[in-house]
Amino acid sequence: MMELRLKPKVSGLSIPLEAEVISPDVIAGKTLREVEELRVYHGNRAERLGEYFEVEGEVAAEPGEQLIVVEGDVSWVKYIGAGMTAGKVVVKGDAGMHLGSKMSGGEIIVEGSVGDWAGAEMTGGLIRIGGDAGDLLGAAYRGSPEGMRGGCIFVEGSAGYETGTGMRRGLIVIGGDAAPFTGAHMNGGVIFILGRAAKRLGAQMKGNGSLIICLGEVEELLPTFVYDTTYTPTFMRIYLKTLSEKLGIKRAEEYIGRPFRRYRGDRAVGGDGEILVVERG
Amino acid sequence: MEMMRVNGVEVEDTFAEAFRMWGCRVIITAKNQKWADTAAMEMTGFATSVIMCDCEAGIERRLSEDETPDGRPGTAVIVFAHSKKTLIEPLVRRIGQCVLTCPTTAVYNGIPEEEADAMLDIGKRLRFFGDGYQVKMRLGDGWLRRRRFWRIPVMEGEFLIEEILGAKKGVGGGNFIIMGVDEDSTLEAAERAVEAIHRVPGVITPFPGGLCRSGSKVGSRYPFLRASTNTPFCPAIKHTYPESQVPEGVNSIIEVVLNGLDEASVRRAMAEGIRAAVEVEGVKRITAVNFGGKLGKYQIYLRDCLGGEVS
Amino acid sequence: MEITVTLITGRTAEQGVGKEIGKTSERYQRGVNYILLNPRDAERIGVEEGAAVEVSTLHGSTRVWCKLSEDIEAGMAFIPLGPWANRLFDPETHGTGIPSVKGVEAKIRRAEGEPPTLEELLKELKG
Amino acid sequence: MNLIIKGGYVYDPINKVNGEKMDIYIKDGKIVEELPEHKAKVIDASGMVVMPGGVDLHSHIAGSKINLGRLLRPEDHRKDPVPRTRVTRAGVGYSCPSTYIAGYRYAQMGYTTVMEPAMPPLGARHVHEELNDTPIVDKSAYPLFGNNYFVLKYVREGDLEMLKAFIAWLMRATRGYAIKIVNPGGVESWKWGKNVDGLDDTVEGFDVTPRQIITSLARANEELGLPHTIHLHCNNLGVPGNYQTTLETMRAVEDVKPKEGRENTLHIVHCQFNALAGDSWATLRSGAPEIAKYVNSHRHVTLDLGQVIFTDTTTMTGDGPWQFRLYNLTGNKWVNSDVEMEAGAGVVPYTFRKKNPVNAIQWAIGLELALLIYDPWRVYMTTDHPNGGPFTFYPKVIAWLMSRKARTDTMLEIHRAAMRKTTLADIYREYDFYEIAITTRAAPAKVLGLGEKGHLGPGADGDVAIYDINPTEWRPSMYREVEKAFSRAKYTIKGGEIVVVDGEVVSTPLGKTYWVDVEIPEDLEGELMKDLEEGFRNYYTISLSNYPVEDAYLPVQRRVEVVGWR
Amino acid sequence: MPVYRSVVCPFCGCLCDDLEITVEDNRIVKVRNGCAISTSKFLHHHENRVENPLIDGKPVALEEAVKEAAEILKSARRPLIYGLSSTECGAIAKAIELAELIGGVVDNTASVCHGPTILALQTLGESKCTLGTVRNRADLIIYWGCNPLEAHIRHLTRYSAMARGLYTSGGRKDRYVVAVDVRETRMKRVADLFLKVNPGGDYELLSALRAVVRGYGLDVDEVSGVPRDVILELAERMKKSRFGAIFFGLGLTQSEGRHMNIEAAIGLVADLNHHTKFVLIPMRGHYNVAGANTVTTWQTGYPYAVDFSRGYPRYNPGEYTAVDLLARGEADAALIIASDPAAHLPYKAARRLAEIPTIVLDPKRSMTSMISRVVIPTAAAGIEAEGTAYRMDGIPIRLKKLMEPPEGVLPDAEVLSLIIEEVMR
Repeated sequence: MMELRLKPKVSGLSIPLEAEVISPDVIAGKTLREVEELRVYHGNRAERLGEYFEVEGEVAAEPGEQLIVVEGDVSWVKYIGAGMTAGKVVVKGDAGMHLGSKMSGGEIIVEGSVGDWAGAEMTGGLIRIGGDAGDLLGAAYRGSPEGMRGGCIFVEGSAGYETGTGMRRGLIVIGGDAAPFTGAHMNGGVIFILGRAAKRLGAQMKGNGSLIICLGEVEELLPTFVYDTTYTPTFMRIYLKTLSEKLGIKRAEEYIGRPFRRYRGDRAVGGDGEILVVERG
Repeated sequence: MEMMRVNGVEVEDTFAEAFRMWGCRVIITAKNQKWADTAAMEMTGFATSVIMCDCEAGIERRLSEDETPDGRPGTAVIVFAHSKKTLIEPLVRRIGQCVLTCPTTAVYNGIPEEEADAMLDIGKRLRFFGDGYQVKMRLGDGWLRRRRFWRIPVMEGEFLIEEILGAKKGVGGGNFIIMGVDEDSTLEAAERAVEAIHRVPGVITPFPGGLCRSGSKVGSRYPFLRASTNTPFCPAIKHTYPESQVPEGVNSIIEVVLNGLDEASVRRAMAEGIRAAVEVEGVKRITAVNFGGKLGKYQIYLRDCLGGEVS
Repeated sequence: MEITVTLITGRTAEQGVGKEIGKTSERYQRGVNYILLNPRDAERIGVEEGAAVEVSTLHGSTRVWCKLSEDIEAGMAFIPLGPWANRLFDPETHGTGIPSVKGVEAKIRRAEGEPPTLEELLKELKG
Repeated sequence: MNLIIKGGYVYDPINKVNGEKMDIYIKDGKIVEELPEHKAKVIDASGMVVMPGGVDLHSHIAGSKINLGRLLRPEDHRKDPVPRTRVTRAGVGYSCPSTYIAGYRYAQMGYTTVMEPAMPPLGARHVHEELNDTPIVDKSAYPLFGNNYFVLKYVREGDLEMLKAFIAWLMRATRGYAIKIVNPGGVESWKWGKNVDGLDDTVEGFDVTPRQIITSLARANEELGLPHTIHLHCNNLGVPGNYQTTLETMRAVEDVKPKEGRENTLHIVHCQFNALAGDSWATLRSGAPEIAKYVNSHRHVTLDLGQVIFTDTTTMTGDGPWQFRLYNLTGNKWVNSDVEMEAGAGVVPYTFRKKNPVNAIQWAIGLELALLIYDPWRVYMTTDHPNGGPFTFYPKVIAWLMSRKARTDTMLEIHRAAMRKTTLADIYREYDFYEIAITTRAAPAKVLGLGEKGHLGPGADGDVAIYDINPTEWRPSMYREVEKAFSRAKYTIKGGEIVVVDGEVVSTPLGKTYWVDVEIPEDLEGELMKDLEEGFRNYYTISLSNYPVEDAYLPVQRRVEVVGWR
Repeated sequence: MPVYRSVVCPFCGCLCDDLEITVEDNRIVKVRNGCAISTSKFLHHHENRVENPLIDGKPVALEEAVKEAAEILKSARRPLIYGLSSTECGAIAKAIELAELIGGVVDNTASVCHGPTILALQTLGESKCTLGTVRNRADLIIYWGCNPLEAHIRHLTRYSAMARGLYTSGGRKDRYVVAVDVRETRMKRVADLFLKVNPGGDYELLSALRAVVRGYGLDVDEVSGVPRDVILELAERMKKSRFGAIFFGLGLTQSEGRHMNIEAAIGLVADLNHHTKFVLIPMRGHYNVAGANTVTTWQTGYPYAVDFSRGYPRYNPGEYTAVDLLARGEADAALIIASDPAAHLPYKAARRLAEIPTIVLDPKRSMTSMISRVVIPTAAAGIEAEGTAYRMDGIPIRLKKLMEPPEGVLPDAEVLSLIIEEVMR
């Protein structure tokens, strides 16, 4: 892959910068000069990318060959990698809202934390977040019935409210704690929570294979989820192996063969989604 | 008929006449090898020949924990039938009756999509056993290779089956015939041949223990019977049968039948089998069954299998 | 002595009346610079009707007058919306635009001084 | 500004001009016989089609219902953001466009008059406020009568005079233009969660039937002599087999005597949704041929299509019970809104899919109606925006009407039910430009009684659309060209002002609002007011005096005076 | 002595329109039919007024204040326009136009009251009706997390529990009334059944009701402090009612769960429509907050939290809402119209308003006006200026002008027009 480096010239802007141009799809095929000239939006002003970033490195011909490395904290930059279809973006620090929203392919790695709406409505690709995620990770934008429709998000830290709202497909793995309403309106897709799951998990989730798996503690389940049984489903082995082998979450393997409590719901919407909670002790 | 000699045993320079068949590899895993094998054996039972069975099936090999998708011991089974279409029904029935029912098992595809010629909706059809309580499981949508499974509630727990299973255009009816001086040497040679054949991936031997002692020929004198034992090769009637092909000194003959997912595997397996067989003292001659090239698409010459090697 | 209560905010008719006279009116200020406590809770922290109490949450603290009423059950407290109450709440909206201002955990104890006046609040706000 | 439009092929059906090359003169906003060239701006329209500005008699563009649709669908807006320009405001488009964008987009297609067809009287101010924010086009709104308490009361009492007085009063109070009836009786019953299932069902709580409501209102309408007929959304909309209800409805008003000077007494709206045959969704087929047969032999009916477009849209009607059904069919989000004493509404997002057999049949039915009814003066192109699809798809509908190839090409992409369960594949008729001019402007203007609209004769409003397509060279196989030309008018002229050039809005004057003013005889009015005062006091939640819409809401108005009583 | 009848009260979302106001010497001397708050509003409207346009607290001419305001807004990169719920629709329209012009964000106070209601509606829809339909038909009324006795004082008598109508000639006795709240408010005395729900437990209770209405059992003894039997019985009563209505307030929107609480309520009501007729109506607070949403929606497609920084409207509560923009320190200038965010927003957000150049349009002095760079007094809509306001149920009503505003004081819309002109110059 050809590596293009973006070094922030400023830090901690109070008005965030909107830079959906930080995407292999936009950058591939351009010259460094053209990359500097790309439009970014600071409040109501349209400005050059080059004003905010030093641009160096190499530009690939195809997005799939493009690696973009953002060298530093850019929690003030929104829409990094939004809509990208291929290639790779690495942020060596925090990133702002809407990171990788609506992306359909490629990979984004954020070493730090991300703002709200990361991976919102994404359909494919992989987002790895080293720190914490904000609210509405992988969620549907307001009004839309469809959230994440494919791809994978792995947050090593915790994730905020309404993670995976309206999720249809794909996988979200939360290494740390999950805030309330994780998996609300899920209608397909899988969410793993390795840390503590807050209440109202899976609120209004329907069927279609929606599944939330809690490997850590669960604060409280809604009264509209029905406990069925405690068992050791075979399929769990596949997921846990996938987490270990494809995402490098080795501790997932510890749960292979462990019994899970199976809950179905949300009865409030006549749903038949599942919450599986690992049996403690 | 020209003869070659392998390890001093006569090998006829003829061909095994094989057919186009569609094969599907099914991976069965279970809590332990015992149950994987049990399911596999049930599933491959009564599946020797399409002459009177709905398919031809056999166990390919056992799989260790690190070879299976769920990390449990497993057994690979391959099922063959004449066409893609006629393959589906036996798979559905056999998995439905022999694997779904068998404690702790799960079923996975054994031929990845990129190697397969077609993907068959087997899990998709079996899901109805869940009576509406089955759950679709999607793995890797949009970031890994997409795989889908069905989770079907059963009394013991949950049966997991992959939604689609890969099928390939394979080869059925690969064979060779071992002729020996007596029963003991012939059987031993055949057993060794089957053992060797099973070292080749993608090949199964659908007959009992891999062996077909009756052989078969097309048709019979009875109008209601499509096939009969291979009378020309029956030593018991070698002098009374008008066109007997049993050589002098041969008193027992066994046919080794094998199907494979592609011609090359069949070829290799035949070679391995023949080589193992000729090691046994008392083996007189090796030949193969064909119908003059009238029936099968494939003519697998023993000479080619053995690399033309004659010693 | 300090107690932990669940704090509820809201509007009151009296606050509405005062607000319509004017934010700088005394009636408005009186209408919003108090906390409603159950007498049993008040007893626990040793305050009486009309005493000043300090209310604090994870996000800030404020001083208001104490009013007692059986209408509010022990373990809960009510404080009308306004410039005294607004110092207690988390501005985080979790992607909704609305901060959580009802059902917040708060600690209450007798205050040292009097509640700030509106002018004092303003001065502080201006920084 | 004076204008001369030179050298275009003019289609002005009201004046029987069929593609003649001629010049059009506009002075002070009106069409005139002739003008000296040096005193006017000259527009070269040679090689182009010149038509009167388009007239849409049924499009939900203003008021609480469409605004609920807007509110409900941020995901729809995100597909189509519209930035501000030097002359135009920002907004959003697609199925629930913001008011400004609706005005611009109509003008961009050469439309200059648009009617909002469902105004709950209690929300009349809201409708007018939105219409005032809908630039360029002239407009009006039809108040809802079919489930109004007072209407039901007077129908029950058989008091046609009071009914007429009430109509006159409500028209003035709401500044409305025509009598709109939605699922008569059904919406009232829906306030108890029920519906009516046909013309002779009894309305919950009132001892009247839909038949009585329709015939009484039609009679009152014709006796008052309102410029438009009753504007009826039939019972049983969206129910398989409902074409029979529609036919029955048409028959029900056969003996209503039309107002002097016209033959028709009934306009059936978005007829496609009411032309379903079969007894379930599985056996659904087109009822359009039966309806067309009836319309072809009866002069008293007009209708508009409610053509279906294959896209994601937002359905909204005053027909609350139907919207509840649709909600249950789709599982999509659902808004219901009942208006005290008067009306109701529902909103449900809906996607018409090519591969859905029902949708494919619906698509074909709309076109069948347009093609099987011989008289283009009585069948009007609409999509019932946004119910069948956004109005921005009109050029597509025009292409389907004008080109059998366009229809066949679509038919090949969609579910084969369109071919099997309808007659569309067997229809060879293709509209020409003249007929398009009839169905999209001349005829709707005529049926609305808008004498100054829909034509280019002297005295008409200076509303002209110029499309960059040469009719002498055009062939039906070139349907994409016609679609393109009608999507972006070369010029749109509104009241003599150039508002669109090359498909771009260049000027945004505020159009006028039409309303009908009928004077009520004094004694009748006195009696009515007594009734109203009592009704308002007991059952309404706003005072009678705060009910009528003030003049402030009609900054540019055109009062259409009607002498209701002679 | 002019007496105005059928005057519309510009205080709460009830927009009662039957007031009688007596004006003497350009001063209101008598209010009939008004509630305590309404009466206070009319009688004291002249008190605590902003007397002059101010810049940094010093009196200036209107033109100067307008110019300063335009200058601030023009040079800002992320200007916020906020408030709008206590003014008439013309001003709201102008505020949106201004926001569009300066590439700013326009938000209204719905974002801190019924914003969650709108978010929920955008997910699920809603089943609602005008207040008269409740008056005429409802035989079951539930007040959930709202207290009309404090905030919508005449609601009970004019529109709901006590009102008599077409099919409810018996008024209160024709109805079963339920109140649900986290504490025992005065509504307990009004209601036939009062349910005390644990704080933050509304979502669970609504969900449980919903499951029961759908025909599922409930295998817990209580939900959020409400016993199972009570839930089962209430669900049954809901299904059996002829016309049911739920009114809800900030007890649902501002507590834990926010929009999800409303979703649960909307879902419950939608499900109930399979059994009977049921509606849900938010108790909108400020008299024209519904209008602010309505106008913003028809002009931009979105009800609040609308960002024009890219030239076209964008919508995202939590991103473009006032509290968030201020608390994150994003807004670099603010124009506050008819609202007092400095008194009501969380301190961190209020603090930001004091840090940046803030402009206030308000008839009266407020916390916000006292920390603002520019203050422009305006006429009080509904008293000194006319215009449209939308009732909580969406009914548009014309506000009346009863008297002249103080000399030189213009309505909000006109001041905004002046600012727009100045910005365009």
